[in-house]
Amino acid sequence: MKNPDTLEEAPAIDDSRIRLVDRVAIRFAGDSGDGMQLAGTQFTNTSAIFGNDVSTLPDFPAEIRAPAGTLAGVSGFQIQISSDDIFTPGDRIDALIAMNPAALKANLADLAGGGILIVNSDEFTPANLKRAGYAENPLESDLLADYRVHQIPITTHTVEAVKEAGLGSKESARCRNFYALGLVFWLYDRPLETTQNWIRRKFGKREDIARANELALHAGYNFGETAEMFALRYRVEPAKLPPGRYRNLTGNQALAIGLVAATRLAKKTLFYGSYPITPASDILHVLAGYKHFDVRTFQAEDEIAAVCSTIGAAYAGAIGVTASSGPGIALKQEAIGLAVMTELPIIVIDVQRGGPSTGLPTKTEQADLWQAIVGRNGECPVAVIAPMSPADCFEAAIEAVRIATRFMLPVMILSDGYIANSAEPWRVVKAADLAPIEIRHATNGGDFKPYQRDDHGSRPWAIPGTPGLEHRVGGLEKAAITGNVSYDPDNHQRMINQRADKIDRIAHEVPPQAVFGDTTGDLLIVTWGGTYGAARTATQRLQAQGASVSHAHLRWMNPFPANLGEVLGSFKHVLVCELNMGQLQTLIRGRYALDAEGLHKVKGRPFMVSEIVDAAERVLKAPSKSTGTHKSNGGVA
Amino acid sequence: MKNPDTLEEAPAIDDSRIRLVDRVAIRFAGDSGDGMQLAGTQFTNTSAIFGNDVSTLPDFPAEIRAPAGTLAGVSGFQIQISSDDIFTPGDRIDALIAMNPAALKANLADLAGGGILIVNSDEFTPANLKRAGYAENPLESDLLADYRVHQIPITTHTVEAVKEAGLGSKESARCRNFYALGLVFWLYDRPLETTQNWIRRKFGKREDIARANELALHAGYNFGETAEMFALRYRVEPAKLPPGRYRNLTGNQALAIGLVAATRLAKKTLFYGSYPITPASDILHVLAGYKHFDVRTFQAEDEIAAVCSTIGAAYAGAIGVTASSGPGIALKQEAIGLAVMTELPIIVIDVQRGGPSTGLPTKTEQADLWQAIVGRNGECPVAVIAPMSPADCFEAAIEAVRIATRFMLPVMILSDGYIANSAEPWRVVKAADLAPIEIRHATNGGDFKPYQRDDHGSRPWAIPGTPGLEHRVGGLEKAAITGNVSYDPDNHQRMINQRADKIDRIAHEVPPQAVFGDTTGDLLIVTWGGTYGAARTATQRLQAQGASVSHAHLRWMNPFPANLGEVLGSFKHVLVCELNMGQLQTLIRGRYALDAEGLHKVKGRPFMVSEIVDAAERVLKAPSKSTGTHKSNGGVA
Amino acid sequence: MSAPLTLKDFKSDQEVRWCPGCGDYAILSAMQKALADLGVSRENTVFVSGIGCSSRFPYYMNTYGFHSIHGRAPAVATGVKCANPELDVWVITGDGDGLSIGLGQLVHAIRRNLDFKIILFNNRIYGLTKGQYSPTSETGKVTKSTPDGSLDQPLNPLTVALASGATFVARCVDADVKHMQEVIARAAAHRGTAFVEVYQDCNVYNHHAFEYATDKKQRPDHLLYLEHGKPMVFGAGSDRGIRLDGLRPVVEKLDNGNQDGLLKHDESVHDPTLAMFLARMKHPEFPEPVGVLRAVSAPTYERRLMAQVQAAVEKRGNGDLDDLFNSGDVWDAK
Amino acid sequence: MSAPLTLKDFKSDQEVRWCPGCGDYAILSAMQKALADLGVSRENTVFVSGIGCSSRFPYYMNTYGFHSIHGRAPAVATGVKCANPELDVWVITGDGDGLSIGLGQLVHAIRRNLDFKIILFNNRIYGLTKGQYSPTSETGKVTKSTPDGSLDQPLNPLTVALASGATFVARCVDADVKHMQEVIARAAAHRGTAFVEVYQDCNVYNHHAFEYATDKKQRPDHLLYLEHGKPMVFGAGSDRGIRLDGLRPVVEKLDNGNQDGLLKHDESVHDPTLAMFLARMKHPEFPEPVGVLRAVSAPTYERRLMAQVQAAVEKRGNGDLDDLFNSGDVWDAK
Ligand SMILES: Cc1ncc(C[n+]2csc(CCOP(=O)(O)OP(=O)(O)O)c2C)c(N)n1
Ligand SMILES: Cc1ncc(C[n+]2csc(CCOP(=O)(O)OP(=O)(O)O)c2C)c(N)n1
Ligand code: SF4
Ligand code: SF4
Ligand SMILES: [Mg+2]
Ligand SMILES: [Mg+2]
Repeated sequence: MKNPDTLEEAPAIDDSRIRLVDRVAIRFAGDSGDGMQLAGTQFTNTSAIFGNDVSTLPDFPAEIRAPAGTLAGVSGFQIQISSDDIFTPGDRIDALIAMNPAALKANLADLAGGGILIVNSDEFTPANLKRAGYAENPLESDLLADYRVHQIPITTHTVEAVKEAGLGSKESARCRNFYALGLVFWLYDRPLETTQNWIRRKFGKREDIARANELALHAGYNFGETAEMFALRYRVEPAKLPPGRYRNLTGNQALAIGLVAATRLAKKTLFYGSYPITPASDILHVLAGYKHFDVRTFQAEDEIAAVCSTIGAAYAGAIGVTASSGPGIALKQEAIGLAVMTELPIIVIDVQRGGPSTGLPTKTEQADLWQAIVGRNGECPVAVIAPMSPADCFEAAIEAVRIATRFMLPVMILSDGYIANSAEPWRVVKAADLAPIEIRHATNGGDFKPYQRDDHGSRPWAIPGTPGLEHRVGGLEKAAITGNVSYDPDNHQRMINQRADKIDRIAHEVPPQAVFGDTTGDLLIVTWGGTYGAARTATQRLQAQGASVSHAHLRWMNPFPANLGEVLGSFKHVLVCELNMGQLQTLIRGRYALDAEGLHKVKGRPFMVSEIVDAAERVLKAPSKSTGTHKSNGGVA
Repeated sequence: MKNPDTLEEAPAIDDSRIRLVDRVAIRFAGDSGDGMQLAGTQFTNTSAIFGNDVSTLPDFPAEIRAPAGTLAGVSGFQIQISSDDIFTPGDRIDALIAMNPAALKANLADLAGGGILIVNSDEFTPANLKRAGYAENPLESDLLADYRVHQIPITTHTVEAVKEAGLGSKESARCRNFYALGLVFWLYDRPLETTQNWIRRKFGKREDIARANELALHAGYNFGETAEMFALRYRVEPAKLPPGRYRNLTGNQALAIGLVAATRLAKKTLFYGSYPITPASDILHVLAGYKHFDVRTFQAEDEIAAVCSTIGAAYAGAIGVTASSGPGIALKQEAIGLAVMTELPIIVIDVQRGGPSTGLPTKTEQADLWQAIVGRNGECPVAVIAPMSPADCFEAAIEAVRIATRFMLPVMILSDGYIANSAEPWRVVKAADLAPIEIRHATNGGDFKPYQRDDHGSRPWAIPGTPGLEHRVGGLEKAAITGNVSYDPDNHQRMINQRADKIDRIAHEVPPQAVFGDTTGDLLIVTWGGTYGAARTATQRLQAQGASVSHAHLRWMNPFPANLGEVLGSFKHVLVCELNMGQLQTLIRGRYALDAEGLHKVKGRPFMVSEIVDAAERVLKAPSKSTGTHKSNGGVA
Repeated sequence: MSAPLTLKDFKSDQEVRWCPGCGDYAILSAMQKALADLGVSRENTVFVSGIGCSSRFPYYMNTYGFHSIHGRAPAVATGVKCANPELDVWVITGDGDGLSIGLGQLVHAIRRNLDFKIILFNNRIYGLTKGQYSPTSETGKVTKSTPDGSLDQPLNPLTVALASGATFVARCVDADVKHMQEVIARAAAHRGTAFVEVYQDCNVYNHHAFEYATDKKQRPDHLLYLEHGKPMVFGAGSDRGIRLDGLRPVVEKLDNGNQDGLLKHDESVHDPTLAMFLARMKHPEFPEPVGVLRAVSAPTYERRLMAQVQAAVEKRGNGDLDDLFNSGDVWDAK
Repeated sequence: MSAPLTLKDFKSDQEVRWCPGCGDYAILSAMQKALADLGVSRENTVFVSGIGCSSRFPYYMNTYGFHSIHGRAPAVATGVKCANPELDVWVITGDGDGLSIGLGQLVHAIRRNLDFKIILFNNRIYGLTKGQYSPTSETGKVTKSTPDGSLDQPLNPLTVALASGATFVARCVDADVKHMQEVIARAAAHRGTAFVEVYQDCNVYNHHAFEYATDKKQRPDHLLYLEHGKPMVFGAGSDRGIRLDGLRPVVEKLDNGNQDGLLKHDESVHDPTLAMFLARMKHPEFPEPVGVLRAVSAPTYERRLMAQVQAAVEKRGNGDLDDLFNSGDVWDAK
């Protein structure tokens, strides 16, 4: 085995074996302890830096460590890389790396026919096969006949390769994810440099581990090069991304950075009060590292305290932000009502996961839309924005802060587990290019009226410490203008109207609804949030087939853009695709009294492009607008 | 002054002065300390026992005791009595008893022109006038020119009348509500007996107080008889109620009694876990007195503990019930999701009040419909029933328990502050006439499957203590059949469908939607909950005018009755009247893609009949189905 | 500088809406007087409350005020203090608000030692919802919700505060306004969470619950006025004292006023044993201590938070957005 | 009667999904063994938990089980016991579940003295959410959410339980399975709320947090095994003991094993001062007590509730629906 030090540059390429392809989707799968998330992330970063567009889908179990070798313990990471714009991690995968029988069993169905299957044959022991629920060894059956199977004793190779680093046998075997990664790097003709740097940075203090991982990485790469096991290699050329500097961001990272940026743009302090919950906790973890931006993070004792502290911070003049997932947002609703009544600007992030109840904590879903828009007592409107992709979270955070402070109300950001954890390239912006967020606090001006509205319909933000503005707010209905407690019937109606009116005004502040494709036609596909990518790709595919299909993706969920009714009305059919049982669909029908159809899925997974294409084709074949097949609100069809 | 003991029988009536009328609406108004709720309740009971149909509207301040004499401290009680069926306390009042200037100021606007106004002139002192915000004394101005004003020094008369009872002067003056009541009894020709009995029961132990109140009552009555101040008296003949025994019930009382009945019908124990909140607390107070029915009441430390204890009780085999108002229901939502996931039968009562946030705690509103049906994380359906009147709460409670136990899911009962506190005659049923609620618990039968469904789609209710049925439930997604934790994508979809399916099946268990009036026509007025009465009366009035108007009142809000779409589709216009900004309207539009219009009001008060009549007439005049004038979900027009 | 503020300056323009005779009035004026005496500024003072009769308090103070939701005032106040540590923040809560629904918020705020003052109005009843038993109601309490008597053991507010690590714990009674003002002033001077229980009469739903402690005649026999460093003496003629017997307090009749061997109060000892055991002294067995049970110094949450921010800035420089945007693995597309 | 149940009979058919090496395994088998030894029936036993790694516990017990929501297990268990007082109910919670979000539920359940047993798995970290600091983490704890160290003072679970009026309070460590079984058996025998803290190792996010107490060599020096009525002695050769100095404990080196003057443990004394002060003994200054700190008897909530029901039936007769319907002012319409 060659000394990896001499291998710093990629070995000369035998170009004849490399086939150029537009895009390829790969999935690393193994036990939770196998380091698959790491391998996937490294492949992603390398490809992104190489210049591809990338889209990822991590998928891990809810247990910290489910029993080794079981189906419950399988952890997967899917990446699609492309020389074009892509919007999804891919419906089917072109290559699967299965580190044990359970990983094979859990993932094989997604591998395209004729796809590459790399298995770690060391792990196909009778005990592991049994744990995975295989009655016979699939490697010895014809179950895999459709695939290009490569059985490699990855563990054995790895242990052998890293010997000179002097680790124990258990630690040596742990390097096998880098071996697998090295092999896949070879197969897809990627440079090793990014990962090598990462290893150095990460394990700098443990030279032996760093060395072993490097050795494993190179051993995998070299195995590909020398074993003549693979007839072909593939290369995906860099995408023609708009020029600029890029970095990969997950949705949670992008939200954190966006919030810091927004706060700076507003010349404010960021207060972040939160209680840990999957998949929102990472926002807290990231923000806790930004104290030098005067970010003040507060891990509260529960979600109620988290949101209440946020309201207190907003009252005292900070940008107050709280985040949770579905069950935690449910707990925050009473207090969000208080922020609505006191008209204080707070940001509430809901990183949605599978529900109801504790549900599927690590899986994605879009079933909190109703909860966000109308799930509180009384007439209690908040503004709701749903970022459409991981990188879009940056922009959404800034917009949320801008709207919250301008209209003095809570803004909810509806992210989801898919957006939160998957990564995509984000074009680095220049701070100086971002529009400042102007905030005018009330100042002492004689007779202060805490509920006197400005030309946005907003009441003044008067913060404690300002002489002359002493006033009292609270959750009882407020008298218009003075803000005193009022039980007056007409005042109540007036205030309810004024709070609603602020939401309506936002519709004129946000961009009108855009349409991808013709603005009139047979079918408009409507989506929101993380379903953007699959729907956009499906629309492209349908348009390429000549179908009269367009796509409208909503970002502001409350209010809807002012022109949405018009947009929807210009198509014969409207198909709302969402990862729930018809929540946006019902709202659109309710709002525009229009027979929108729906494609619904609640399987803890994003849409596949093909699912949307199929549904669209079905709708297009229908003779006319089909009559509503709606069932009760519990189960809209 | 005569000895009241000799007055046990009503004095001979000078019939020539008595005018027969069909219905009359009266309001007692005074300071919170004036005992107006008591006077109102006595007038109601007497009239009900006399045989009238009655409908009441109590209205009291949120403070325990706001400062005496101020507008904030005014407490009112309105009663309409009728010789016909009536459904509302009346839009305008025929007589107002104002015990002080603030009561006059707060209530005068509702007095019909030419109406009777009785004021306690003793209280029209400069200080009280100032507290009420009167610049000049209205009794000396021409502000009251339109009314038949009777100034009576009620306090002076009372103190004088009760002298012989030997109370102190403060206590003597406290009897003035009985004086006023006696006077009104005379005016409307009611017997004193019921109130006299009540006084004896209530103050039995304080002979002096009992005596004083009796003296005051009779003094008021006699003043009417002798003073010649009133040109006419009025009599409302008994209504032709269906024969049977009657008693007056408020909605909260009826819920409590209905729950006890349901539990007995199911041969179960009632567990009631609740945390006090206006206007739901009385249910707890009433149930706490029913321990001899094996009712186990539990005042929890908060709403979350209340609902969770209820879930635990249901798990252990009791009928578990919890209640709150809007803010408390918001807090319960996370746990309601747990009951949905574990498929346990609990009853959640939401006695709605003005919102959002703390809002208007003592005022009525119907703005928690969305919260009830869709206000939780994930796809989390519960069944929702809304009683239409105080007495209907009895039936609704029984139905809720029946459906919850049959379908193994939470049922929410949406009451409101108006229904909860106002009273109407309830026709006493015989226990033997009520259909039993059959509950079959799982019993040991070999291989127990906790999520195997029966022909209602329900899982078995297997209660701890039963050998062989040991099983585990929880909030993580359950595997179909076995109930084990499952993260399987297809299983998740399947379970979501099955939970929704149960709701859909209920639609076939509940009565089809009935229509009052023709089943096809120009306009269908749609209502739910406490707006029933005003809409029914309005419809009667419109029909009498020859308009093609019918009325459909919904009781089951989720699911909608199976035939609702058909019913709605048979009218040119649909007008949804509700005390919110369009929640049912949006759900109906969303479900049936039909351009239902809306009449919305959020003033902490029920609809007036005239408001609905006016809205209906406007709609009928419109050329055709008007296009949706909907605004954002925050503020549906 | 403008003229010093008086009690009147701390009165808001809102009508006070408690029942006539409610103990809340006394607390309100003690607070207004104490703040005037302390010379604090209105604009720097914030009252945060939950829900309950007691929680209406902020409306009547001519300062900043936040009448929040049931039980959550300490959390709201936490946000206020983290956003602006310079403000003087008071939390007003009741026995239901603070010890029932809001117990978690109360305890966690205390253990963080945020620099705000918590006044808990203990009337041993839910006033605003018209008279249900509360977490401080005695077992067996007959109320609307417990016609046969309540079943739970009461919580002792001072014990709860001490178990949460409160750095300042005190008690006073609504009927002794002067003493209440002193206690308020002491709380105001404390750096960190100050917890003050006030015995408050709800004369509508739980009248005379504390008569033994408020009635002028009975008071001396039933209250132990604590003074730092002084022996624990009480009784009409200062004729009785508290002695330690192993781990238990004993009431001792003083021999001719001889105070030798009596327990001396030490509010500043770090170990909370003494304070805990004072907190547990209950009528009628013992006189009930009023005054400051514990006052120890410890760094506050918000100061330490700001120190972390400061340290981060010192170490990494004042955060620069462009640095933040460009951190991690970046690459250029042309 | 069928054959007595064994440890195996209490294992459910579900795969145990904790990390290899997690302290939860030891607690699980101690519980299974203890229940088998106690001879309880599976069908009468109910485990109720919240959310957290620890709260997965019920899935692994072949009894009735309820994995509820975060922090609310005591409330769910309250309903179970009120509906059916005959059941043996165990509440499983974690330091986050029970002391953070669920503190209110925990304290209020304890003060009611419901007859169930609470086992709090204290690993001083949030395990399931991957390692944030918890209410029992030491101040300055560096975790994912507190890269610069946490700021709050930790709560002491035993102090919290005692301040809530717990009638039974105990502690044990995951590494001493035999002692843990004994404690579990004692808890099971108690009538009323039993509160047991278990030091539990989260070997992924907070490994060795309790090494001083679990490591075989260090254990004798750092743990004080409490025995009712016995002097408090600890150390490898039982060479040290605890003496009282005023209100404070002192460690004393024993003179030739002479135990005179040492504090004697009394778990049954009603005044909680001793238990409170044992609870506050902290490593490294003191050995930490394990075993039963307090066990006193008091009527349970559900028994008293049932007694009220009984009394009502006796007084008013078994409720009759027709009587109920016809009560109040009724009248007849013809
Ligand atoms: C979420 C919620 N639950 C319940 C209530 C009803 N409620 C208002 S105040 C209160 C209790 C108040 O008791 P306490 O804190 O002792 O205050 P007091 O009125 O006695 O001063 C309750 C239960 C509410 N407003 N909000
Ligand atoms: C309402 C809600 N908030 C937050 C969470 C996320 N969550 C799950 S477990 C947990 C903490 C668990 O800590 P602990 O109780 O100490 O249990 P451990 O995992 O350490 O055994 C949190 C915050 C949740 N599931 N539900
Ligand atoms: S009800 Fe009690 S606590 Fe509330 S204002 Fe009246 S007297 Fe005070
Ligand atoms: S994360 Fe910690 S507590 Fe949770 S299972 Fe793993 S070792 Fe145990
Ligand atoms: Mg109180
Ligand atoms: Mg833990």
